[in-house]
Amino acid sequence: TEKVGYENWDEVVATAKGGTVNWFMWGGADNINQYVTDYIGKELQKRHDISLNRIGINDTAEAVNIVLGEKQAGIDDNGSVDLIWINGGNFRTMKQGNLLFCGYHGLLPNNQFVNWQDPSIANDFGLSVDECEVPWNRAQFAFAYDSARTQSPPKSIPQLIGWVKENPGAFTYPAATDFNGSVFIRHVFYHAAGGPEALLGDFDQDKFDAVAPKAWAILNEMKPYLWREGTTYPNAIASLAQLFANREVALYFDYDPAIFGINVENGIFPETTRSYGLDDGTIGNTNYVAIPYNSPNKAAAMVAANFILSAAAQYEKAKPDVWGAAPAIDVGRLTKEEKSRFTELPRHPAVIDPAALSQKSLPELHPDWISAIEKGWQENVAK
Amino acid sequence: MTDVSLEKLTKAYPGQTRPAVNDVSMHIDGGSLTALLGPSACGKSTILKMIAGLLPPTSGDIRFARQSVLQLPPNRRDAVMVFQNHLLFPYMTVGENIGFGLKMRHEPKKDIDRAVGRMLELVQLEDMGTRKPNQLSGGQQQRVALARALILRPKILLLDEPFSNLDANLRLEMQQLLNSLHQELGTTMLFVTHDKEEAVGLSSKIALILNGTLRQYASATVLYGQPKDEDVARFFGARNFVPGKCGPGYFDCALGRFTLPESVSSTGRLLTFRPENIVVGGDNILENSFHATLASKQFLGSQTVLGLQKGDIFFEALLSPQIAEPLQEGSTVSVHLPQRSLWILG
Amino acid sequence: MTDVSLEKLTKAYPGQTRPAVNDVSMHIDGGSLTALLGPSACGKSTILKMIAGLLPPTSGDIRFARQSVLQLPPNRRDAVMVFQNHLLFPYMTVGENIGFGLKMRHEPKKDIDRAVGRMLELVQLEDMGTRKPNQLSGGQQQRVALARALILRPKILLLDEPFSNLDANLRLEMQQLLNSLHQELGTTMLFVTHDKEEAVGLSSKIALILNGTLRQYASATVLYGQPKDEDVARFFGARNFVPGKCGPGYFDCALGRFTLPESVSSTGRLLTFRPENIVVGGDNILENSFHATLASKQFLGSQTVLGLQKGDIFFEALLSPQIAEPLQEGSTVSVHLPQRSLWILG
Amino acid sequence: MLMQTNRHTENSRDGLSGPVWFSLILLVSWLVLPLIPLAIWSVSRSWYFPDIIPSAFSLRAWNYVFSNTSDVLPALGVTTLIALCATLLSVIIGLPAGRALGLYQFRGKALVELLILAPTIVPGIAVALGLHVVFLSLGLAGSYLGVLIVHLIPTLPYMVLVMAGVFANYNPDTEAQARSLGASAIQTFFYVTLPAILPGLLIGSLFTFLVSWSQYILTLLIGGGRVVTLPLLLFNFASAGRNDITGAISMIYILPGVVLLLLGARHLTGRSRAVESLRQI
Amino acid sequence: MLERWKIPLLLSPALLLIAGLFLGGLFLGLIGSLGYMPLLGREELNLDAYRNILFSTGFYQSFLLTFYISLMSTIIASALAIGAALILRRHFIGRSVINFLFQLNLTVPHLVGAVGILYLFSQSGFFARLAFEFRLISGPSDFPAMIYDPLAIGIILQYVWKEVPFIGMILLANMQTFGHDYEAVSRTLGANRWQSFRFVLLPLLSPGLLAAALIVFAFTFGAYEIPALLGQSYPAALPVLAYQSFTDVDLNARPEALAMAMIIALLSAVMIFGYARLARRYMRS
Ligand SMILES: Nc1ncnc2c1ncn2[C@@H]1O[C@H](COP(=O)(O)OP(=O)(O)OP(=O)(O)O)[C@@H](O)[C@H]1O
Ligand SMILES: Nc1ncnc2c1ncn2[C@@H]1O[C@H](COP(=O)(O)OP(=O)(O)OP(=O)(O)O)[C@@H](O)[C@H]1O
Ligand SMILES: [Mg+2]
Ligand SMILES: [Mg+2]
Repeated sequence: TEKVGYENWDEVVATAKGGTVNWFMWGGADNINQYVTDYIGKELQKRHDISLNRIGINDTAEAVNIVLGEKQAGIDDNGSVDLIWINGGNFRTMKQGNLLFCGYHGLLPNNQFVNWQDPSIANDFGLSVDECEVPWNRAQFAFAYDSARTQSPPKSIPQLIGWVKENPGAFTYPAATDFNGSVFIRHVFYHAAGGPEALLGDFDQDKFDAVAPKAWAILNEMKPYLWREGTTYPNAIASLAQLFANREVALYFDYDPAIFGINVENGIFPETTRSYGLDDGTIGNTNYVAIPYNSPNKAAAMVAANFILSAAAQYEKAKPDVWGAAPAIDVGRLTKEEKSRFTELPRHPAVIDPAALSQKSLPELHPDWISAIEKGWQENVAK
Repeated sequence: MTDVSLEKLTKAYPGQTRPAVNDVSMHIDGGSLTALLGPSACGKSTILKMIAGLLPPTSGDIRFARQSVLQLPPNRRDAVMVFQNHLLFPYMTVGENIGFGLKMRHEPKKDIDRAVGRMLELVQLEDMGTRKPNQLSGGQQQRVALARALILRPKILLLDEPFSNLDANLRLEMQQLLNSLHQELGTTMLFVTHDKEEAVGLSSKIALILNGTLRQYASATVLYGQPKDEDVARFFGARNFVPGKCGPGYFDCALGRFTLPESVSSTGRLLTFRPENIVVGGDNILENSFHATLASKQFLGSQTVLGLQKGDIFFEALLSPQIAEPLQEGSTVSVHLPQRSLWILG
Repeated sequence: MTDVSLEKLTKAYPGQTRPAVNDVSMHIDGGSLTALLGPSACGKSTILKMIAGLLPPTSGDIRFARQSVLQLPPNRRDAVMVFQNHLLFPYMTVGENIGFGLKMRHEPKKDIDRAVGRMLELVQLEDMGTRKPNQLSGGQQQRVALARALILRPKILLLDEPFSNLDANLRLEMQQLLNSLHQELGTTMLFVTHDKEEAVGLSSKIALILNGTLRQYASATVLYGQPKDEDVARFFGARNFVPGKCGPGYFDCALGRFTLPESVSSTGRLLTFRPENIVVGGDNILENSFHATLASKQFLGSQTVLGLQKGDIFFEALLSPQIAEPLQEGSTVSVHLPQRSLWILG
Repeated sequence: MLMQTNRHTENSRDGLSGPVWFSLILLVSWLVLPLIPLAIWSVSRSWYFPDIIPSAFSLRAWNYVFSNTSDVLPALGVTTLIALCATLLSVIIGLPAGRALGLYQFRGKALVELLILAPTIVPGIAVALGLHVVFLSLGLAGSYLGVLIVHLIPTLPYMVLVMAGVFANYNPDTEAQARSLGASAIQTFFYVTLPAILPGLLIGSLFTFLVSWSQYILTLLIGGGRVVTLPLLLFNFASAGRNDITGAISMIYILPGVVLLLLGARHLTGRSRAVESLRQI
Repeated sequence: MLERWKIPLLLSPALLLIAGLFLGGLFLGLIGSLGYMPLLGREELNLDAYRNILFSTGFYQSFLLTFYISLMSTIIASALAIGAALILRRHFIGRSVINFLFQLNLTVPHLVGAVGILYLFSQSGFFARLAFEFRLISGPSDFPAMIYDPLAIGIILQYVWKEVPFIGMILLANMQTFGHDYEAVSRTLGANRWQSFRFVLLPLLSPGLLAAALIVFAFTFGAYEIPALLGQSYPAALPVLAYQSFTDVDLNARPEALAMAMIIALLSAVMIFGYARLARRYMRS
């Protein structure tokens, strides 16, 4: 803890007092914005005299690019970003470029609630977290359908393949350039590989070459039965949501099941939307907040990160009318009282029970694998 | 040879109370060269624009070869107009400007180039074909505008002050150019000018417009010698008006009694005689002669104006400078008004 | 009273081989009214623009009251120019156009309005103050441009063809306006014209420009009666040139031997005499008389041109129409060249 | 200078023919049509195939927009201010350049044109990062001033090119005439040049304003999140498929432009100068 | 007079700004594209990124698509704008209203317009719903694909939608400065309506039109949002391609992203150069 420059948590809190945290995060959901600004922001102000400044962005890469530019310009201690909602590739980019402030977990009192033994928390897309970020949410891929229109949605990848052929035009997935599209393709990839186990760890060209053709064959086989005969794929998950909402396709999926409930609440999805996981499991991940190396308000950012890990903040976030996101902390480590508050939380009917979902959880791949799969899809399927 | 006739042509610009052109009717013979003459703002340009089809008349009709053309767009009238302010296309070279009309007729490029070359020569701008209009002097621009119209050899040619920026020699040459074209093609030409000499020198018939109305439409000699009324006479440079009374064959006034030529009606009350027709300083005492005082003398180039006074009556005479030279200001001179120079206004 | 002098003024437009203005030196007296006369494209406008400071000379100097003004921007020269093509500001009313210069001087609005009102009256556009320039006739626009300059009562007034669109009567009135202003203020005025009569009528001294060079700078009578060379003579309307040989006090040529006035040098080889000074049809046989055939006759309004032929020599005479009338084309007439009308060119 | 002697008002006679009206209406509806669903969406809760009108209405989007969380109102002020300042600066910097390009022929003109056009040509992201570095080094990043200056880069080309177009048909002799009538260079500009180029200048300013007004990536990068403008808020929702909030913010977005247009429309289209047409031409 | 210094003086503020800031940024982009990444400890320059791009067929397909989109958008928008300007400068009842509506979308950002277009023209959009209502189609998939389609109809529709008022306004402003006189002259010289438009009005308009069209072309060639939102996934428009590599998780892909941007810049510069030349020659002769 010496290397981060603070002796103990009190010192951090004292330093943080009166500070500001510029938190860059995706800003496309009003409920999340409200949660962050109105709840976390107010609490931080109240408890620690910290003002939280939420900056909505379209794409996390934009924030990463700001830090990158600052590093190139030699702005090493006065950056504009204090906290980023991040995971996966963007985390990797920042780590690769030494853009992160690391090694402070020991300072955070609420770090005790995080189960760092869980590989899906200790690794962000297969990349070791290394005390460079703090978990915020857990998410697991799930499918959604309109129960009023579709009676029996496919419950596994093989079923899906058959279902797509029986229901031509009723399914599509976003292109690999989209985060969610890429996850879907990985599910097919796992299926082709007979499970994720063989693919874990660092990228291996031989293994890839063995599996990839099979995966491409499956996807290409589906292609003529996809929406628009597979001539094109939605560019973004938002487009898929629109297609689903407008009944152009029958299935929707998302890395964050909470979104199903949010979309229903926002009137985007029909009330009869229901969701489910796959029998052969779905990929889960954790998303985090990270502090850039050049944040001028690291102490305040740490206090914010610590607060995010608190039972109260995680509980508020888990409320279905607030966000409905699954907690990143290990609820089992909480007091009984707190624990029961979590378990008694009502669930939005459109959102699958996270506990049930997480029983069949698949790990994420290393970003190098993901890059290779995305490139391979572009070249073998998209064309 | 297309004749043009205007029938009760009237134009009131919106928001103006007095019409700019008021009830003008005239017939212009096919193949004639007619001048629209008048002072500034009398409505000349307005008439021309209506004939060209650029301005709809408020009322009245315009006929080419007895056909009303009011419904025809300008390009279907075969009446080409040269504007008072040139309006050369600024982005085209001089040559392109001149060839514009031919290009519109889809003539082959080679023919256009040849015609433009010839035209440039005729208006004495041989080397200027590739210049832009803004690199020309005022007179050169005017010649380009003229050439741009002449090259089309239209049935009807409308010229608005085509020579106002040209010196006398050049003007003469351009007028000859017009004349030869006119003779060759039988184009009906109508040209606007404020300069009576120009109108007289060029045209067979002159329409005098004053204040939007047609005041007299006749040949130059008639307009000079036998003006219809005082306004017309004044416009044509008459300065000498002596009130008096007519008797049979004579006119009595403060200058004395003058015998009138037979052709002159003896009913009016105003005697007029043109300054250039007065004989001053002759020795022989003839009929219609008297003495007057030479009040002033002004050299005008090819003529000299004498201001003469007899009693209350002041009048002017124009003499060749040579003859005027020996006459002394203040002296008494003999004045003779030749019988044929007298004219009586109503 | 600012005098203006041009010193070896030369202007070559970029890309042109021949300079538009070539080595012109002249001195214009303070308070004088001088004409720059010359045919189209001789460089008149160019000279004016250089004096106004709108065009930098290629070489040479311009001095106002002996001070070089080359470094002064146009608005600091107190030399106001009226452009040949009016250049009224299209989005301002006529009144605003005329008041523009005063407004630039931050005069109080009330004074401006009063001055504009007066100016409008003087140029006879009383009711047009609120119109836009494009609602005026050509001549009206020209008057607005004139008024816009006159209202400033500048030390130096530069006028480029200020009357080209005005009829004779109006021109006269405008000239009188100029003249009165001139007398009242002692403004040094330089005005460009292509019309020798206008130059003669208005100005005390005339600078004749031909092809960019100053050819003669003298009073009107000198230019008419004693031109420096054939070009100058021709520009001033001389048509009659008879080659021959000088002797002491006389000139021998195909028309006969003519006695010269004493003032004329007897060295040149070309006799000239002005058409308007020829006496035709007199009966008395005087010195310097001969007979010729009347080849043609053309009425020009206030004068008539006679074409006369003797042997190979053709010459023209200008007569008052009255005198010319009885003369028959084809007949033989007596011709007298008064001694004082003879001039010998080098 | 050309005198428009032929203009005249013949309003009553100068109607449009049937087919012309038809195509005009078609064009204009096509221009307005996409804005209508945005307006409806802002008050709808659920509007999906095959509903022609929304199946449920709600003011939720507006509530959000006017809430403190959304930051929309302060952002509106910031955006307007920056756009106005950027416009003013563009005029000051771009007008002279437009004049040079429109009025004169000179060597290297094509190169200059290309250089000025470059910011519109090069995809934003390519330079954005480099620009970010440049601005950081100049110490301009993260400030309103920095954002204002960086906005000039995409706005300037619009101003310069529009003004070059205007000046190409401009007669500088009128300026000479004004100078000769005693106007100083500055007076000449304000009394003669400015009125003559005003329609073009307004257009150029309008475009400049709009470019700044909808600038996203440069504002984000250079502003570093400290300068929050409307597009930053809007684009989040637009790309997230939140049509209701997008619609609501869009309505606010259109507002100042509408005001501006209402104020400027007279000048833009020349109604004030009574542009009249010749009936048959 | 300062004749000689006038032009540089007039140009210098704009050039200084653009050269100083923009070229600075561009230069950093350029060296980045050559693999200069001190961040990752790489300081030597190479052309690998360019080689990779220029050897992939996808790049050329994207280029063609982008070119096609820009060209079509520019041409259609210019043509419609000319037509609209010709009508709007005339006098007619209701002109001011039409005028206002004509300019209404100027203030709307492209992205927002795209949302509107998407709603109107997608297979489940307003027109599809109308068709469904009147039983012309039995479901969204029967409606012709105009969004995410290979012909990029949706993108072009959006660009045209946004740029017609833009060009139209420039033209109207231009027309105002020279009035009707030149056309009148040409009519008496025998030009019919079309000729007087083609040979007189158009050349007079051409500086403004060219400038406007240039901006539109450049903009559409370099813009990312619209093709990202309305375009098909493959081939993607060049800027989308560039953006994708930009947000690539791997920092090592940066040079490629920057190289792509440089190539786009170079290509559009070349095209614009050629276009301006051609157009200028064609329009004014
Ligand atoms: N901007 C220019 N560029 C090149 N040459 C020019 C330019 N302006 C005038 N010239 C040329 O310079 C010469 C003199 O022009 P200037 O305008 O001075 O003539 P001017 O005496 O005023 O003639 P005019 O009576 O016809 O107006 C002409 O040959 C003309 O073609
Ligand atoms: N567009 C217009 N709007 C209103 N009045 C006009 C318009 N054009 C001309 N007038 C007026 O109509 C009258 C006649 O103008 P016109 O141009 O026909 O005169 P003109 O005889 O050609 O005169 P000039 O010799 O001065 O050119 C003038 O009083 C003028 O002010
Ligand atoms: Mg006129
Ligand atoms: Mg001139």
